[in-house]
Amino acid sequence: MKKLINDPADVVADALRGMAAAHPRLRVDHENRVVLRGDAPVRGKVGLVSGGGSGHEPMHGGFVGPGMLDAACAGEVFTSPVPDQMVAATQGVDGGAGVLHIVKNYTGDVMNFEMAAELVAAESGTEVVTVVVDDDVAVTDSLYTAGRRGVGTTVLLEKIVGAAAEEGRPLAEVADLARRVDDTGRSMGVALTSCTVPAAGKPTFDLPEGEMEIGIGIHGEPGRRRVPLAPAREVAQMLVEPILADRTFTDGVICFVNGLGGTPLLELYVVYAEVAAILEKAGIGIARSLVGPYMTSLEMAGCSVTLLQADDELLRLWDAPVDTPGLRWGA
Amino acid sequence: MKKLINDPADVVADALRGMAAAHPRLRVDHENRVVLRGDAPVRGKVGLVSGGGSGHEPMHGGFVGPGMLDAACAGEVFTSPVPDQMVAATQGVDGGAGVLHIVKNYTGDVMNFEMAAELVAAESGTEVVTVVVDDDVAVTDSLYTAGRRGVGTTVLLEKIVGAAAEEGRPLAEVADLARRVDDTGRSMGVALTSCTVPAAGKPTFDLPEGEMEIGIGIHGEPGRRRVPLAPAREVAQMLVEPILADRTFTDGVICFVNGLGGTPLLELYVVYAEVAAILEKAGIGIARSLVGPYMTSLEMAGCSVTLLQADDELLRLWDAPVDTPGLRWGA
Amino acid sequence: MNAAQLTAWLTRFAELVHAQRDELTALDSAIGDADHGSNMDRGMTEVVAALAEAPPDDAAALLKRTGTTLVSKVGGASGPLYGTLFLRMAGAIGDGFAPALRAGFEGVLARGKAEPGDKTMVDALGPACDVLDAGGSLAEAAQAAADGRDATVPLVARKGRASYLGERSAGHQDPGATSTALLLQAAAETLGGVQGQGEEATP
Amino acid sequence: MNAAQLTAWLTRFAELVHAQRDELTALDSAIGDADHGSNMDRGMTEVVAALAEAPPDDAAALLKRTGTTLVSKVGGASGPLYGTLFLRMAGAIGDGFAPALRAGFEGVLARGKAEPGDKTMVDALGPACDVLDAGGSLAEAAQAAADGRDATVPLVARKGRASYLGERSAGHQDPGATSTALLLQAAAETLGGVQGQGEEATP
Ligand SMILES: Nc1ncnc2c1ncn2[C@@H]1O[C@H](COP(=O)(O)OP(=O)(O)O)[C@@H](O)[C@H]1O
Ligand SMILES: Nc1ncnc2c1ncn2[C@@H]1O[C@H](COP(=O)(O)OP(=O)(O)O)[C@@H](O)[C@H]1O
Ligand SMILES: [Mg+2]
Ligand SMILES: [Mg+2]
Ligand SMILES: [Mg+2]
Ligand SMILES: [Mg+2]
Repeated sequence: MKKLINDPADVVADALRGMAAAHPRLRVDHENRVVLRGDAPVRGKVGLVSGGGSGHEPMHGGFVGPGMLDAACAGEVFTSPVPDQMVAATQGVDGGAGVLHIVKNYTGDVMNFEMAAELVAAESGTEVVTVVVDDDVAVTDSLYTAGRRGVGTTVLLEKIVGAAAEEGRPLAEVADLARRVDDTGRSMGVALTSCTVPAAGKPTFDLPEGEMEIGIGIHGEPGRRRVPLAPAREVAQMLVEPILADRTFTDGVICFVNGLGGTPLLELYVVYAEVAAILEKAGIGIARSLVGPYMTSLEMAGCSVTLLQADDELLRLWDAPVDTPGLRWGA
Repeated sequence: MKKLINDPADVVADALRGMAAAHPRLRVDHENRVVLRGDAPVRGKVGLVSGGGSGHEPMHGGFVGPGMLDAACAGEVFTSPVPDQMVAATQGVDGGAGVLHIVKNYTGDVMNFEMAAELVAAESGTEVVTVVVDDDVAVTDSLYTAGRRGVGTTVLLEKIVGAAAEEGRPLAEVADLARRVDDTGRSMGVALTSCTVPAAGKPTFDLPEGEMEIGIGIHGEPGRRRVPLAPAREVAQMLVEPILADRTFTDGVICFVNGLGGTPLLELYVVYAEVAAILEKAGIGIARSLVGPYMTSLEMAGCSVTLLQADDELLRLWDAPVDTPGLRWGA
Repeated sequence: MNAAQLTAWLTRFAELVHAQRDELTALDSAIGDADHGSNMDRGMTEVVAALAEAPPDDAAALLKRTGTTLVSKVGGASGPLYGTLFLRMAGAIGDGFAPALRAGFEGVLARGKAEPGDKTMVDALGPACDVLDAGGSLAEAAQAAADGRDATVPLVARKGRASYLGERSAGHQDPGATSTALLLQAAAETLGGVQGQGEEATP
Repeated sequence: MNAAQLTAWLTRFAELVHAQRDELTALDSAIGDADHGSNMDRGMTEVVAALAEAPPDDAAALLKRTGTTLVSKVGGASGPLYGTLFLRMAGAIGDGFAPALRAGFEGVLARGKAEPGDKTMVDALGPACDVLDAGGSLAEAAQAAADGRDATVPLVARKGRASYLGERSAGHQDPGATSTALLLQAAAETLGGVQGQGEEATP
């Protein structure tokens, strides 16, 4: 294992020290491992809290700031944070207008956020609404399973819903919007290599030269199937096709090509070119785009494609100012 | 070799198609492989042109836009662009106030930009001034060698000088500022793994488990020495110490921890924390920071540290709005 | 069932988890995210430390402390699930070990919404509870948990992270069922003389 | 020296470069950035194509076309250096091959500012020019280039990318000197009968 860390047990705490030092406008609660807006709680604004296992940076801590999240809880690498963290985050951002929990649909995340919401309900008057993101078309959606994973749509959702909260909209509206964004977003990923969880010390899985995993998640969990490595053109097809088969997209989408960590931006642009070509052929115009490593899986090589059906309102909120370490414009 | 590409011979052209599709406010001259501001040439503004081998994205194409570069030339992977590209870029951004060539100090880059400047001088009345960036303390600086490589300072320089050009300052002033920034910036890098040039098809060098290369460049060229892998705390020391030995830094630096491509942001923050601790102990306050993969070496794992001695003017220019795919704020 | 006995049980469980940390993580690598070993080891190390720091003097307080420690130190799926298991046991330990374990099991079912056969820790815990309820010994319960663990191998996961693999999850042993089998093994080793029906052990 | 002879030379050089592309890149991997093989191969493939598309009918035009093609297709250090070599040769080919190569060599020195012993292509090109100037044959010049190439192995690089390695560059053969040795080998093979002194070959 080759990593720029001190002790695997300290990697999250050490990284949070780095975030605190690099971003003085954030406030880091080191004890609870929560990254907060420096000015939290913002009076009268719905507080947006997310979080999850570490190893996906810049998500979520890098998306804390005006126009996006109010707080993010950092779990151990690939391990959901614990309820105490979520309670601290919720209390830290409660400006009197309630708090939205944005939860990616993983059993651990869902249960821990659930327990946190129970604790908050028992201890304080803060109103909490939870929205679960489940946009990964690689996973069969079924009543009898844990359902789909939350992946790329989470980034777009946090940005869009963050803008709505910043406008001062009430909790119910903000939560409805979040559900609508989740509803209209779909993602699919591919891995070319595994990643190595620091505490595990070796690659989570073995992916021989010449093979790739289609339908990969963001925790190094194996994908749906293993296929021979293919040119970017075909890989793009393998990612976009199931997305288009799952939902009807019309003109005006947000197209997000996300790097999983180990794939150079150069290659992400190659993939983006192919995705754009496929969409053009399908008559689906791209209204906005995002290309880069925003939701990573440590140093995994690979990428994911997310399409989100936008409309004028979503685009307006997408374009609104955002000021976070990971995503910044208009501010 | 595991890459999301089509044909190794097409990787640069394909990525430029992706950039063009993803960033409609840029203009891509596919024939010459030049990325330009959509509104270039800007009347009366000094044009800023840079470029270099591909494989370092977002540098340089991702730094084209208001407040930073006017154009960037993309060479083959790790190969300097050719003079024709630089001539096309220079002509494309000449708004009547002259053009600054920002060249990283590599023999190939220097010679090709030199020939381009000769061609421009022979063919048109455009005034061209060239500034060479050479900030890598890993390399012994000597009259009898090619001198130091241009690395991390380039990113900071393009931002700062871009802001000055945007203010409408004359070419001579802009060039002086660029030289001053180069003068005050120092960098040092480390690699944990090699990268693989697509056309070569295999890793440039072999770096066994448990070893790292200190003083690495950004083209996969081997570093100055190979040492056993060490905790981030010691790695930070190995990078910062030679920087501080090379130049006296006082309070108020821009501290840039750059990812070489394959190192997760999580780890870059771990390194940043250690760098910040070293600087604090040395009494050198950090005025601004930048953490992320801005000048990469394909999928190489590793990082570099750049310190730049700032003053009020440099900080004001650093804080000025910038609107590029790779670096954006205030716009 | 007194606090000292439960402490011995949990200490032994912590030892087993620590010793098999890499195996648990390896199982989780195959069909999950390679953290079950470190999750459980981190959690049980904290539990042992918490119990040592201020030893609770009754069984219920001890189990509650164990549950809250796991909930607040582990995260992931195993934190809330094992945490709930012990928190619910705390409320029922007065009735004896078997009823407490049954209550804990029901807590796990309520929290995780898994059913038997979903390839989770439920598949090891459920059979163990059944054996104890039927008057079986802890050794028999541990055997039932181990059998349940082994029976997860051919199953297709329907809950937890392994469920994303669909058919590909078949052929691998569930990490959570594996750690639960260790929990029962620890019980058999440390509470061996104890009958499941709420009677105290005769030393 | 006529255009057909030079075309044969350059075509043979392109063949040799193509055949040894991977070896050139491997040498550049050791002390550089792993692109010398692809740079030279890309450039010479373009040269051969350009000459085939519209064959220049005099030697100077042909060399000029070769130089401009390399300058505008290769990039890196080798593009301007080999480009300059041929551009300068174009101006002196009227005086014969040896003076032309000498002029090209001086262009390389002026462009790259390397000196003999800096571990660059200069170390292969210089000795070859010296042999030709002294009336030696192309075969002897090719041998001198090959010896110069071999002599780069122990040197510490002082120019080009390998110079960043300092002492560590010693023990590796310079890629540019290696491609230059191929250039002279191609000359010996295709212009073999041609004397260096500006006389035409007697067929
Ligand atoms: N819904 C559930 N109900 C019961 N057990 C579950 C459920 N989801 C997961 N598990 C158990 O948790 C184990 C995984 O734990 P762990 O790896 O620590 O958490 P995570 O899956 O969050 O990484 C699985 O092997 C399974 O036995
Ligand atoms: N200043 C110089 N003068 C002469 N030859 C040089 C100089 N710099 C580099 N070279 C030659 O160029 C070769 C490298 O070429 P190449 O790999 O194609 O370019 P780059 O170094 O830009 O990647 C070196 O092996 C050396 O022979
Ligand atoms: Mg986990
Ligand atoms: Mg090169
Ligand atoms: Mg797990
Ligand atoms: Mg090279």
